[in-house]
Amino acid sequence: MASLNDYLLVSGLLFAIGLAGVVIRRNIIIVFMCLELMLSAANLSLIAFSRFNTLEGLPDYNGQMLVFMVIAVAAAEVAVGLAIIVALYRSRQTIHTDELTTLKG
Amino acid sequence: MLSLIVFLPILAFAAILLGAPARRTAVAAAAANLVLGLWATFTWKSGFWSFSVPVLETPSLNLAFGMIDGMSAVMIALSVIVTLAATLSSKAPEGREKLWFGSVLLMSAGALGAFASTDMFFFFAFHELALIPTFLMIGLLGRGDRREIAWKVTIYLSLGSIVLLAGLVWVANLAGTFDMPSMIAAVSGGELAIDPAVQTSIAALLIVGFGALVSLFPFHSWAAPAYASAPAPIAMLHAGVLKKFGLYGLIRIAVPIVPEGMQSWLNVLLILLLCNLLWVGMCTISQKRLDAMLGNASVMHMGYIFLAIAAMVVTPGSTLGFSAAVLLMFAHGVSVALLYSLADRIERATGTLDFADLGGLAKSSPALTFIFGIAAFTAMGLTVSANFVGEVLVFLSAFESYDPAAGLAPIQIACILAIWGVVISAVYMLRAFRSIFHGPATGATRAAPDLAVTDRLSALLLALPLLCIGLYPNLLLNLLK
Amino acid sequence: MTLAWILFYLPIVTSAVNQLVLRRNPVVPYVATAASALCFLISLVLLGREGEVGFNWATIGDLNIRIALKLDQLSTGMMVIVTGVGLLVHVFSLAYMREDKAVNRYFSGLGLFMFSMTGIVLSANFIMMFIFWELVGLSSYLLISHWYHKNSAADAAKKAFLCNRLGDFSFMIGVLLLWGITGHLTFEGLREWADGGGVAAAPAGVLGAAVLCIFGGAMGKSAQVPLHVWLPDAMEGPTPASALIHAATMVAAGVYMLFRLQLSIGSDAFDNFAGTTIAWIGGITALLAALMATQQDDIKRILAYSTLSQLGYMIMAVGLLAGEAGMFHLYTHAWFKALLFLGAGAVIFACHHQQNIWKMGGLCGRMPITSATFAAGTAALVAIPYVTSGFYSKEEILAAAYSGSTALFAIAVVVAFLTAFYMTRAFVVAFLGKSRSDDASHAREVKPVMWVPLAILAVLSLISAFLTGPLNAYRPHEASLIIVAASVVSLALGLAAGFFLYRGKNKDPLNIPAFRERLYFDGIYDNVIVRYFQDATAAIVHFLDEFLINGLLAGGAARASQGFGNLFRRLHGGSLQAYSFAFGLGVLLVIYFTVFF
Amino acid sequence: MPQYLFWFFATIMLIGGLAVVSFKNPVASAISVVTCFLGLAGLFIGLSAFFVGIIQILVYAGAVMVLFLFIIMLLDIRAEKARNLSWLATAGGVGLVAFFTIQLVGVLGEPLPNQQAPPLDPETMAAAAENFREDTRIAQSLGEGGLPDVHLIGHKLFTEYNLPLQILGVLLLVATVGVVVLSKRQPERES
Repeated sequence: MASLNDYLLVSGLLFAIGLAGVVIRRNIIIVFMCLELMLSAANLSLIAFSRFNTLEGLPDYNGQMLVFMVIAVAAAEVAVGLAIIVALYRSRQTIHTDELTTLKG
Repeated sequence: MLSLIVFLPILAFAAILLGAPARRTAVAAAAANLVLGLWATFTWKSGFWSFSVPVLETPSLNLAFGMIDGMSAVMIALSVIVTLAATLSSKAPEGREKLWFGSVLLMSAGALGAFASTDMFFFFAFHELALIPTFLMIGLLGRGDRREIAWKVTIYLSLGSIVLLAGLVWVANLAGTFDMPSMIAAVSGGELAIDPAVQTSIAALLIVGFGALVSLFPFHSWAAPAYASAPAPIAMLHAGVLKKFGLYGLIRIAVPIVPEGMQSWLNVLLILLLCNLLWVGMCTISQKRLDAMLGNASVMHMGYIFLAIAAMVVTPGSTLGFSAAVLLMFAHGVSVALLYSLADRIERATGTLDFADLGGLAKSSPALTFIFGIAAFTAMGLTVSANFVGEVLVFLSAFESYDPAAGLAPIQIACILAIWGVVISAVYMLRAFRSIFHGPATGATRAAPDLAVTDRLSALLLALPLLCIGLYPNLLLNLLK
Repeated sequence: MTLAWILFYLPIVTSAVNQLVLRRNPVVPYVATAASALCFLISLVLLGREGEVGFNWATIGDLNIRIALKLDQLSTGMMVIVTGVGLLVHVFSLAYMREDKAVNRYFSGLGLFMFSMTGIVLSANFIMMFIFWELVGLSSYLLISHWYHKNSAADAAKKAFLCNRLGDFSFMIGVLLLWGITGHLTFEGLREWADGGGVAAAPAGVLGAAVLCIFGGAMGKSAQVPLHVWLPDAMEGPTPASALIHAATMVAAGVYMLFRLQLSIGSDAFDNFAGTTIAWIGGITALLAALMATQQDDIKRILAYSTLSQLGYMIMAVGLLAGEAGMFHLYTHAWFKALLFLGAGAVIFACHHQQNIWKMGGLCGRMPITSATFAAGTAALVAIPYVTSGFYSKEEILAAAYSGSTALFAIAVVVAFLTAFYMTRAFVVAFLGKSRSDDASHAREVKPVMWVPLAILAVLSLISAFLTGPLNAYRPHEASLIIVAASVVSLALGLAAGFFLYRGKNKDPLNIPAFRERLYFDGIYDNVIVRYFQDATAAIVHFLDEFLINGLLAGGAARASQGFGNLFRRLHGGSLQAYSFAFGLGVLLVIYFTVFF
Repeated sequence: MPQYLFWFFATIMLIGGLAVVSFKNPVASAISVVTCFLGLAGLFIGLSAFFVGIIQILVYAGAVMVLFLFIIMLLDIRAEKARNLSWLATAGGVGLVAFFTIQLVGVLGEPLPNQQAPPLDPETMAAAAENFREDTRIAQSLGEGGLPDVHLIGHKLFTEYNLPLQILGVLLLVATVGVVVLSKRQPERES
């Protein structure tokens, strides 16, 4: 049986990979995917906690509720985010972050 | 009923926004306010004028107007006089009449509100209200580096206001009320005893806060460029009226409520005011333009009023310093407003304010020369002008505590040095008068037109109080009793 | 006492009406002259009256400053001088200023001056005196700058006002100190204080300092060294105004004020370092001015320096505790110096505004009346024994100096010699010999409206010493023989030297650049004090203000915040990766600090 | 779940994740994300979170990633020509990951409590049934020793988390509207 530590370790590694992707990659779509990875890594931790801390014999469904919410919000976020990317691409013809420097102060 | 005086300019402002003819509305409102304001000034003792509307239950906050003492009355008179003169004499650039006269009215309302408020919160808030049009007008319609100067003024005055706000909040917190008369009564009645150490801190905040608003050295470097750049009515209203807010606040709040704190800063205050008089005075001498010179001069003369405040601190029981300060505030406000309006007039007539380009204006514009002469000699404190009375009372108040056996106290030494300012102001004012009006005429001045009727009216409106009070100071001093 | 009020207000009311209502009306000069005549009559009526009348001017708590007219021997006597000379000058000006375009402004200025001078003379307290003290400065400024389009006149006016302001600075401090010591501002109060033994009880040093500071005011107004430089320059004004203001009355106000002070707090208060300093400054002024006068070519300037010198005499007398002698000399000097100035005015008028004595000459024959009156004035000034009023008053001063200090007595005798010398020089060069220019050769005797005042003054300058009783002037005891001898000898030497040295000369046989250049006072003031001590200091302070306060203090704070802003702006590179890196690093640091630290 | 299955799925997941970051071609990255999520779903199911696992596959691997692929296709994004990654960004990313990993190991270095998952055997299930009304499906299934995962989630969702659920619905609606607005072609601005 895998221990809680194992799950958390795997979840942490996935989060780290996502973080590295966000920092390293310049293609905004891939950056976006990496964000999804990070969210999922968090989801894994939540599910693991929910399983390893039972409540009256049953897994703690509050954790699973949270995961449910995260997935739903992530879906919405992806929809809006991708729409923004499309609009951005239309106006700038690029999705590379280093060419998108309008925010430069 | 004071609310009428305060809100009349705001109503006129609204009317202008809604499309009333700007200049006529402004002049009408200012003239009506002059009548009302002078009436209020001469009958301030009657309760008729007080007004109060509750705004908040806890902490108890009232929109309250009233005449706390003669100083409020005199300041209101100053405001209405200068406002009318500013609207009468100024000429808005094409297409900007709404902004121009609206700002003047708003500033007037702010100043009147601040001087009429008995409540500390609104006292502060009205002043801030008046600063907004100041910034706007300097930034939009100023001369020279207007953006930079507007920023400079904004930053200086806002920082001053913030420091001031901290001090005021502290005071209000200790007193448990925003109502200034009851605060003062509590202190003099002994119910409110503030710890001396706390008083020292509060006094420092108030001196720095109010001082920055009054361009006390070393917070003075905003004033001269601002007045040189600001459109004439703004310079008149700010230098003449709004700047007095800081002095008014020091006299109204700092001196009665934290006397021991002020006492502990006395020597610092004396040094700073001497810097105002002598240091800034020397700066004034080396100015090459009339507007820059007037800006520095008005900073310099603040020193005398601070000297009166110092005298109030030294001799708490006496009313001499108080009367001197109020009289000088009035006199300085009116004379500075007159000078700015005439300087503006000179610039409109000749196109320059550079001493090197001017000269011999007395030949083409005798009326202007006459009025400017009155203004200039008044500003340098020549006798039979209100400024002289103010200055001599200031000096007397500084010497009131003199004990020949004990020798000269710091305030007397400061006073003696301060009198040197009289010489300095004569130097620069005479130079200015000499180089503008005397000597052979130059190209710029040869065909300059003399004062028009409205110019004369506004100049008279300002010059008459100066002369009347100079000839018979009891006219104003009786109001202070 | 209504008369006193009329006397006080009449000139200013006339002046205001002239300037504001009548404006360019040609009747203005006559109105002004009529008013001054009325004032003179009132002064005569008021002679010998005593009393005080006034109203509260500024009242604050216990302090009550009054505008009060004080009538006593001193003030009524002085009023006769002021209004008398004033009236004659008004009459003289009617002709002298007839051609001037701004004649109305001139007469308004004279009215303002008469008002202010009346105020000084009748004032009952120091504040009121100070008010009018400055007002005469203003009217003097206005009259000197009458021809303002000339740069020299405009500069002279400015200089005069500034020198007076310097004096006023000191005067104000003196008044404050005196108020601090005695608690009184009124002359009456001061006298009561002094009678009550206040002088002995007061700390002597402070009292002396107060007296000296007040004397500083007199130094400005009466043009004592080192503030004397404005008076010669003030000759840029119209000559009648010079006669009234810068010779007879205003410049004497310093002496009047000192004597007023001496009467109030008593001579004892002067009997210390203050009195000595005053006497010495007076003596030095008398000597230096006389020396400078010997080498001037402008007739008005010669008279101006002689005025300085005579004022020095008066001040010296006051300093030597002989105020009566000073006042007596003031009284006689007013008449004969006004005469000399008006005479010079007549000469200048006749010579088409030629003021250089070397361009005159031979006027004796062409302008007999003027020459005769000028001679009378000269005689009074050089103090021809027993027949001129100047002799009697000068003897008193010499007597005071003789009993006071030998050195000052010697100076006074030398000054008497120099006076005789330079006045003889002026008279010989300008009036005797033959004409040295067209202007002079075309000169013709002036009209009666001008020479009648001259004649009246000429009579007065001869006999005024005998009119002291009716005119309420001060006149102390007679002088001793030794002094008469000294003054007669110096007079004879001076007359002889002046006459023989300058008779028939076409140019100055003496050339002493130091005296001609006024002992370099003006040069030093303009080039050193004004240029370096004032303008350069002002420029340096202005620079420091810009640099230190505006640049470093305020600007430094501004630049510091701007710098920080720029620093943080760098971080806003617009790079998403950088943001996310910073964000991730921040999160990790938070974890580090919460978990591991 | 047996240990080896855990490592199996974990490995799939981590390799998928690494592939997302390292592939040049966005399509390949998207496929890798799907792979990663499949592994993740396996882990979820292994943790008895059947419903969430299924959702993960349906929503994420199915809908979301298809959306990604759509966009990639729509924008016609090619693989990056050269891997012109800035070494600074790479170093930053790697450093960050290293730092994170060290912290992770530091935290997880000592075993947490509850190392073993509590058993979900029929006895515990039956005991848990007492908290539910007898006549409900949940009580019945529990009493039979099963774990009615979907029912339990539904119960929770529509009782305790009803309000958040509604808000979530509104959020999704807003997102839909927003997406429609955003992807509408902007009319050319006059100027």
